[in-house]
Amino acid sequence: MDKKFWITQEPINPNDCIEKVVRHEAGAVNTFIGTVREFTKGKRTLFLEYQAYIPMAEKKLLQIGEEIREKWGEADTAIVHRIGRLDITDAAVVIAVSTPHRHDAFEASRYAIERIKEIVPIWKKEYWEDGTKWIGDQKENTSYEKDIPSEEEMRDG
Amino acid sequence: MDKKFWITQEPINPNDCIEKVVRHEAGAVNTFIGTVREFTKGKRTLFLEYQAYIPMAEKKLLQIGEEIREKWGEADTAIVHRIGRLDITDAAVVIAVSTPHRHDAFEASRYAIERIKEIVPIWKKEYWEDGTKWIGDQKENTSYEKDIPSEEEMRDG
Amino acid sequence: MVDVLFFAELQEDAGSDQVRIEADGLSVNELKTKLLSSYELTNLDQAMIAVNEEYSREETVLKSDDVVAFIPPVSGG
Amino acid sequence: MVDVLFFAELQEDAGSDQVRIEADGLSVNELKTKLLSSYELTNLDQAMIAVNEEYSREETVLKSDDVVAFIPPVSGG
Repeated sequence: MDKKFWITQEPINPNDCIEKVVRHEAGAVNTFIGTVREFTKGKRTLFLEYQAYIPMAEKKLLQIGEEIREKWGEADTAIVHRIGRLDITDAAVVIAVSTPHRHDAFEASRYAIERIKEIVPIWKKEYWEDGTKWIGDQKENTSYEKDIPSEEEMRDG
Repeated sequence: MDKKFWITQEPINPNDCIEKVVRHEAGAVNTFIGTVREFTKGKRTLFLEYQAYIPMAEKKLLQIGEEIREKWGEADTAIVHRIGRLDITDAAVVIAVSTPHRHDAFEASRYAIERIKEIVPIWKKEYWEDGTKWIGDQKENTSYEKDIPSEEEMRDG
Repeated sequence: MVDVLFFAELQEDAGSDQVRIEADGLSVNELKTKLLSSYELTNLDQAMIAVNEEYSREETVLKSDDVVAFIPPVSGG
Repeated sequence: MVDVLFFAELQEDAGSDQVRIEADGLSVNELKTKLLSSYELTNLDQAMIAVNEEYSREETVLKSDDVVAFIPPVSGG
């Protein structure tokens, strides 16, 4: 796997990302892992299904890496997002950013996950005990049934 | 390895930390990895030697985990620090913090590395091309010239 | 003819992940009107548009073999 | 008798990582004075003190078999 920004159907090993950014110039690597949480506001998730517009999603992940390089000159980034069925505790996304100094690694990693939630064409479908729903809408509040957690709550993983 | 806060002489696999904090309640894991950087302000490091007051260092790492639990109630933390000789790009420290929501994971992980540099009895000796030096300042600003904060100040840090 | 891609909820509403449709010379906005005459796509207006894998404006005029993707609000991460 | 532990630069200065010394009833500060009469420990005053693996004050009075560690400014991470 030569790509540093990719979509996969397979379980993610965080080291696959980390190893791509470790280098002589770096003193810090920040890794963010988004995992499938079982409960959101008391509502139980059984599993998730992620779908992606794969070629565009990989382009947008690469774009985020380029944005990070522009903002934090010496940062190196790798991002993988998994699609398909994910069970509780599975990693959906792994971001690794290496920088010479630790402050930038935290900032850039944080930036990456926020940007993923803004521009990367990937969608999550929740399978609850009592139904399913494609989650979406980060700019507006779409109204769902009252017992479904708000979009912001769902996205804040 | 049952401990969640430990000192090791062996190479660290980040997954050893990550696996200890992944759980059903968590939607986010932030991992910080401190690696051995080759160049610092143009000065070339050949390798490092870390020394620890092992039993106290493990106690202080555990204390940091407890502080995080107090500040971010649902956070779960694991920290490992390596000692002995470390080569360029080797991981010296790995911190993993899982939380229900990502904001807390970033904040708590950042807190952990700052606290390690304040209160955990671990020392780094630099082996440069032209000499060696025990590094003495936890914030990497000065070396030994700085006043030592009291333990109380450090706890409030 | 252009290729139109649907994802997530839109894909389920359209009953298909991809359709090929005559839209050469139309704007994205005109394509949307055309699609809405054939499909029940409740949330089409909330989707962003990508033409050939780049986000595009509704005014973008399509040419033959363009790939138009409707991107419902994303929820990766 | 108490055990005294040295680390990092202090260990190299002392030429030893551990010494056992008569200091029962002395304060940590008095122990430091005693050590400085025997060892060339340039940066002893910049070290924090741990007694039995907890940071302690210079006024702490030592008892038999206490373990006193001098903690130079730390540099882990």
